[in-house]
Amino acid sequence: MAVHGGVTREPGHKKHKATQYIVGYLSSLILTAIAFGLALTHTMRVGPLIVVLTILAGLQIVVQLYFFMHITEGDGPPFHALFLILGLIFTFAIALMSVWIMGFPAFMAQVS
Amino acid sequence: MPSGFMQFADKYLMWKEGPMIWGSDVAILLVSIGIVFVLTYFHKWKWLWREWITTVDHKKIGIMYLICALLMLFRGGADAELLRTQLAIPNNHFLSAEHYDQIFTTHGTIMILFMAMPFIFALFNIVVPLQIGARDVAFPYLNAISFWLFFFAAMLFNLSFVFGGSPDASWVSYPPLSELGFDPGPGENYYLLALQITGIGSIATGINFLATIFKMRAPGMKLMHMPLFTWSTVAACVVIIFAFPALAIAIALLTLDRIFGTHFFTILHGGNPMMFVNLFWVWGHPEVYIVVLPAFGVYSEVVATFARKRIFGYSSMVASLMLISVISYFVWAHHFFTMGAGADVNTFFAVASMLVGIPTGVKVFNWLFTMYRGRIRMTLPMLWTIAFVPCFAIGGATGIMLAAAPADYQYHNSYFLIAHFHQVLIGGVVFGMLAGMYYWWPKMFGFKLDERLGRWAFWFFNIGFYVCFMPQYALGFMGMQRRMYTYPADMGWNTLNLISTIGAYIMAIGFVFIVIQVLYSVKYGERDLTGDPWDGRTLEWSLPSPAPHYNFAVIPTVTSRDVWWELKEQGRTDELKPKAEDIKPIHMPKNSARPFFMGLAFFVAGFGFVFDSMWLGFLGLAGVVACLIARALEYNDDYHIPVHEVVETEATLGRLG
Amino acid sequence: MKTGHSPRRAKSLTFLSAALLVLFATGCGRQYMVLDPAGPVGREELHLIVMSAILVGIVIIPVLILLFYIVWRYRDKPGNTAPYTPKWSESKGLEVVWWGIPIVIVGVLGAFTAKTTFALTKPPAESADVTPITIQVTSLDWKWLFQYPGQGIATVNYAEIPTGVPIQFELTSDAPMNSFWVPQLGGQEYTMPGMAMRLWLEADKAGTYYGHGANFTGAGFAHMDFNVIATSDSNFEAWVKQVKASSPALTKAGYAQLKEPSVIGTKSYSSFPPGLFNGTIWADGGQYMPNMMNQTGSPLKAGIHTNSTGVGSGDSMSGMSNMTNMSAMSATGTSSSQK
Amino acid sequence: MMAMPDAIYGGHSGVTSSDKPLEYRDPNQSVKILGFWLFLATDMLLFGCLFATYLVVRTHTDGGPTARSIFDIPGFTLETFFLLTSSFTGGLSTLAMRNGNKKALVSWFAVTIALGLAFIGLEVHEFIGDVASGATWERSAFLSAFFTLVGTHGSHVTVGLVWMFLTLLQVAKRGITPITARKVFVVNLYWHFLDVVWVFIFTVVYLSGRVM
Ligand code: HEA
Ligand code: HEA
Ligand SMILES: [Cu+2]
Repeated sequence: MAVHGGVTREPGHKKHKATQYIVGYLSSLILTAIAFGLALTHTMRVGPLIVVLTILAGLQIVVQLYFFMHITEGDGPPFHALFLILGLIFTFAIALMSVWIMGFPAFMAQVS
Repeated sequence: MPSGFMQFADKYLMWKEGPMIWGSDVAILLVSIGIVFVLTYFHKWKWLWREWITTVDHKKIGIMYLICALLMLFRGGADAELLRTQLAIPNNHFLSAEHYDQIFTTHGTIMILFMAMPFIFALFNIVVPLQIGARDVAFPYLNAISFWLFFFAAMLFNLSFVFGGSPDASWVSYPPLSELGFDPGPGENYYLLALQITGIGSIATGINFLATIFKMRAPGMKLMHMPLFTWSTVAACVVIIFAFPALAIAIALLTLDRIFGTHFFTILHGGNPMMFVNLFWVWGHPEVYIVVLPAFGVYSEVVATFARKRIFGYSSMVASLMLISVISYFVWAHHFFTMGAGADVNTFFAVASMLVGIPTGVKVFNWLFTMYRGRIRMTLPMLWTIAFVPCFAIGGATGIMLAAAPADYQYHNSYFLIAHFHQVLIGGVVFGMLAGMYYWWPKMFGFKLDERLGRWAFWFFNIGFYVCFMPQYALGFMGMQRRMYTYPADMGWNTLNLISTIGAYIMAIGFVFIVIQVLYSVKYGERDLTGDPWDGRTLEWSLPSPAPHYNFAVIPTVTSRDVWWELKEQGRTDELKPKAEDIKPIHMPKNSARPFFMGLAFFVAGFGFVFDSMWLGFLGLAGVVACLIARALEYNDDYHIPVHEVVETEATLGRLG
Repeated sequence: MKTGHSPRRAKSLTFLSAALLVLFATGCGRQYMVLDPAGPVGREELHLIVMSAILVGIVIIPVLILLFYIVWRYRDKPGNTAPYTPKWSESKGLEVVWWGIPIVIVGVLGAFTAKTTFALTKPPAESADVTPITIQVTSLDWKWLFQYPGQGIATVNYAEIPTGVPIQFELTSDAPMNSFWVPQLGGQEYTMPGMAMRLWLEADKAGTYYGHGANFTGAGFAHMDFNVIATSDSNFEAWVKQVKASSPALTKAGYAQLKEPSVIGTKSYSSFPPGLFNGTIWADGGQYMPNMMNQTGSPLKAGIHTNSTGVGSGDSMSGMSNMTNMSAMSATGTSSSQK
Repeated sequence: MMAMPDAIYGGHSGVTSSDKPLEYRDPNQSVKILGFWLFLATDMLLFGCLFATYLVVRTHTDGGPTARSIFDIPGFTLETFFLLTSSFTGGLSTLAMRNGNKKALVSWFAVTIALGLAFIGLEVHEFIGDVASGATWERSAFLSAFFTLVGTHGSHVTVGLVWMFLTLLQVAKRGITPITARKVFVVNLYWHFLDVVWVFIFTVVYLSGRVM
């Protein structure tokens, strides 16, 4: 691959700032702290707690994707974002539906 | 020496197992000697190495996939003939239970993973870059790796037959039957490792073609301009990249159980065998759509070409492909309705399964209405396409019947199911792949396959098919289970089984005709000098057959669907002929031997783990890592074809405009 | 170009399917077990099978006819005067039709499926006022063990049942997973190690019904057939008495031997070790079935109180003495509304 | 400089435009980035299946160690902190790359690698402790799933470290070119992705294990 001159210096291009990264880092720390705090201090009942923890983890995905992984940038249509979202849906589908199926939840319902 | 050797021969070479093993040993030996002899005699070693083994050209990789797929169709088909022979009469002792179990296991595994998968990959490789106006796939080097992973995995799997013993826990390989306690031999390890290796290759192919199609289309080719085969590749690849990880995990965990003593699926220490079943089908169901979607793509191309008409309802065709690939992800539990997972689960998955029928039906109607008010030429690809419709419609209909969960309590694991899936797998996938092979054969090799012999093959295969599989529906209603190596004489199953076996033999004759046809056509087949033997519609037919190494001397600009057809209609085909002054140096990837060695390293690793030989296993993995690192540090992997060379090539092809 | 093939092919296909239809229509004798149910469950399933066949037939048959018609009418033959419109490729109206009809069909079939699926989890409605009998089924390599907790007897590779009584089969496995299938009585269900599943079946005609394992378990699998013999109530009682009187007992050692992989014929036992069935489940990890523990301690909630005689030698609980939550298990009884 | 040769594909023949981030400017590299995103999507599914397995056998301890008994709070808190921070410093290396600052890029890579090593060190320490106390993956389905899930993440991190180191070497040797820029971007994508996976591991495995 021929290396084109000039690209390394980026003449006249606006300088990227660290702000975005700092905001991302702080938000991930805060989200983590909340999660740890809630889980380790027994302030909530287990059911709702799990839901809250999952939501916090979901927000962390957004933080990493947006602030660090630059999901919104790219070249051409955002196919990568499309596939990532589809993948996320499938991932959650597998995990949650496996629990649903394998928990034999209707095992009880069968009887009553 | 003799006693040590005898023990080895007994354990690994299975010399006590009888004439089938001896025969195979001899056959393998003879074929190997034959190949070595021919290559040496004609001084072809170098050619083999330079032109094929180290190639990264998608067209050649496609051809290698095709050859492997045909060989595997033969192997899987020979297995099928053995199965049917054993079942021809009740209380038969042609095969022992152990042999029968091994044979249906290898039959199913080979047909799905080592026949259908490489067959679709063959067509992806051969067709997609040409259809979208690209010079290669996005990652040619990775493409070669995918092929060699598949190739060595197939070798590993086939090796089991003569070295150590074949797997015998069925192609779904449910634990605890497939755990060490019930299945101690190396056969199951072969299955696990071969699938793991080929699975990695498949994921890479999926990624590769998605990137290719989304990023490398010719200028002007909008997504909604893409030929439907390319769309079907998108659909299949989407399913590949999301489904294969589940297979990887399912078999990796089972491998850990067998080789490293974990307890995921054992019945001891809290293992849960049903989780394997669950994960397996998270992959297994989408897998059947992975193999059928490209076939749908082939039909769409063939129908439009040979009905001489635009494909009907293009947008619905695209939408239905996408819907099928997404919905097919949410139906996996229909393979274990009888697990007792409760009525809500069963109902959800039953209805989801039926939903797949809707977009599939839309496709069927659109094909029909493409032919409606067309002019249908009965060429070989078209014959297979027309034969596909009734076969698949009936198979799909019985699929819908299976999807009605409580009805499935009666069909499950019976011959009704066997009939269903052969009807969709053969009528859908095999017919489609054959249609595709006939259709693009001239593009690959520059000559057509003989029409007359092809018709013989077609009729034998088709009639054989119905004779073989229709009785199996009835057998299902008569309560005959699958995977029985024999059955008693008083069940009333005798006649139908015999008919079915006869059908299988007729299919084998059909296959023999295909082989003859290929051999005959190499010599006498009609040469394709125009590059457009079928009066085609899409970009690949604008190229000479076979296409030059770089495909397009000048990348065309695409302004509509069915570009080539449009240009022909308007008499503007010359626009696609390159002009000498437009030709620039062409940037191409260099050949590389590393993909081959990487496959070899995987083979060594797999072989090591099969026999619990950790040092060999990790040695192989070290080889893989070495290849990866070498690649990471590689910069000089491409070159340019100089202008004069391109001009010369085009001139000899008579294409300079 | 030769074009004569497709109509000929069409004909041969029609003949073939006609021949098959005849085969089915005339063959619905004993041999077509699925089509010849001998109990309410099998009938309900057959009903759904027929229903689904008709529903899919509504679309599939027109598709086949349309195909043959189109291929014949629009084949490329000199002198074919059929219209040719190479650019006609869209029609909203038509597309609505073929998106629409399958949607309706799937809707109807889906509704029937849901209804039947839920219905089959309960004992057959016809005999709702009859006290059910429980039979505990264990699939072994390569044989079937039936235990009658209410009667205190056990059999291998055959089971007798009274007609007109709902039978609650409790299914597990002490070997690779199998599937318990008696086609004429109704559909199958998996027998899985470490779990107990329930399957309701009932025979309303006396007879001997073929049963077989339906999920592959290795070399002896093909020989895993058994008979379910349905007789009148009095014959059933007499049979139980006879087994009690004249058969040996199944001991722990005897069970261990039975468990060894082998293919054997039928056997009868006058009794079996207490708690054998549940012990099998717990031993293999049944403690993880969340719902089996909590309320009742029986693997199936209704397991021990659906039949009044349940606390005999087949006491479902005694095998669990090693379990930690014994206390939770004693809370049996009142929660069940089983008739 | 010779004229841009025809790219291997037709798409965006060799046009480099400078209003895009550096790593996307050369179409040859931007297609590789797309490929890598797709890989991440499959890798996500891979972890999804491991999570599913873990969730299903979470309570299958066979009387052996339970989640509550083996998880060590300070340990995984520290691991979490290291990995989150390394994701941040990894991000800063992307920033340095985009600004064409080779020195900063190399330094942030070094910091990131150090943090990653610390993470791995802690994890290995934790595992050794578990095994020493009898909590091996042969003990129960729960432990099999735990070690496999967390271990798969750990081996991903290890691969990431080696890869980042190789990238660092290349940047040091070749400077920031379209190719190395893409490599820097991609290895960081991988790194951030592993961070997300870890977030789910501490949520689903450690925190839930403490409370359930
Ligand atoms: C290419 C392969 C392929 C394809 C395409 C299909 C397609 C379908 N399959 Fe099949 N299937 C298999 C391969 C395939 N299958 C295999 C290999 C197995 C067994 C594996 C094993 O156990 O070893 C299996 C098993 C299997 C089962 C499990 C049964 C059991 O184990 O008990 C079920 C149950 O729901 C099922 C359903 C379906 C359905 C609903 C479709 C639908 O997608 C079909 C859709 C198509 C149509 C319906 C026809 C066209 C439509 C119309 C003309 C109009 C619309 C019609 C209506 C709405 C009725 N299949
Ligand atoms: C794409 C997939 C595919 C294809 C094409 C086929 C093709 C065939 N299959 Fe296969 N089959 C499966 C996939 C497939 N099958 C799967 C997944 C299973 C389940 C496995 C399991 O339970 O685990 C299965 C199981 C299966 C069974 C059930 C076994 C059992 O449960 O006991 C049977 C029995 O009839 C059968 C028969 C056939 C036949 C006759 C063909 C014919 O179409 C084959 C036609 C023949 C050829 C194409 C080649 C001809 C060969 C020669 C010319 C050589 C002649 C040599 C000799 C006679 C030695 N298959
Ligand atoms: Cu399926």
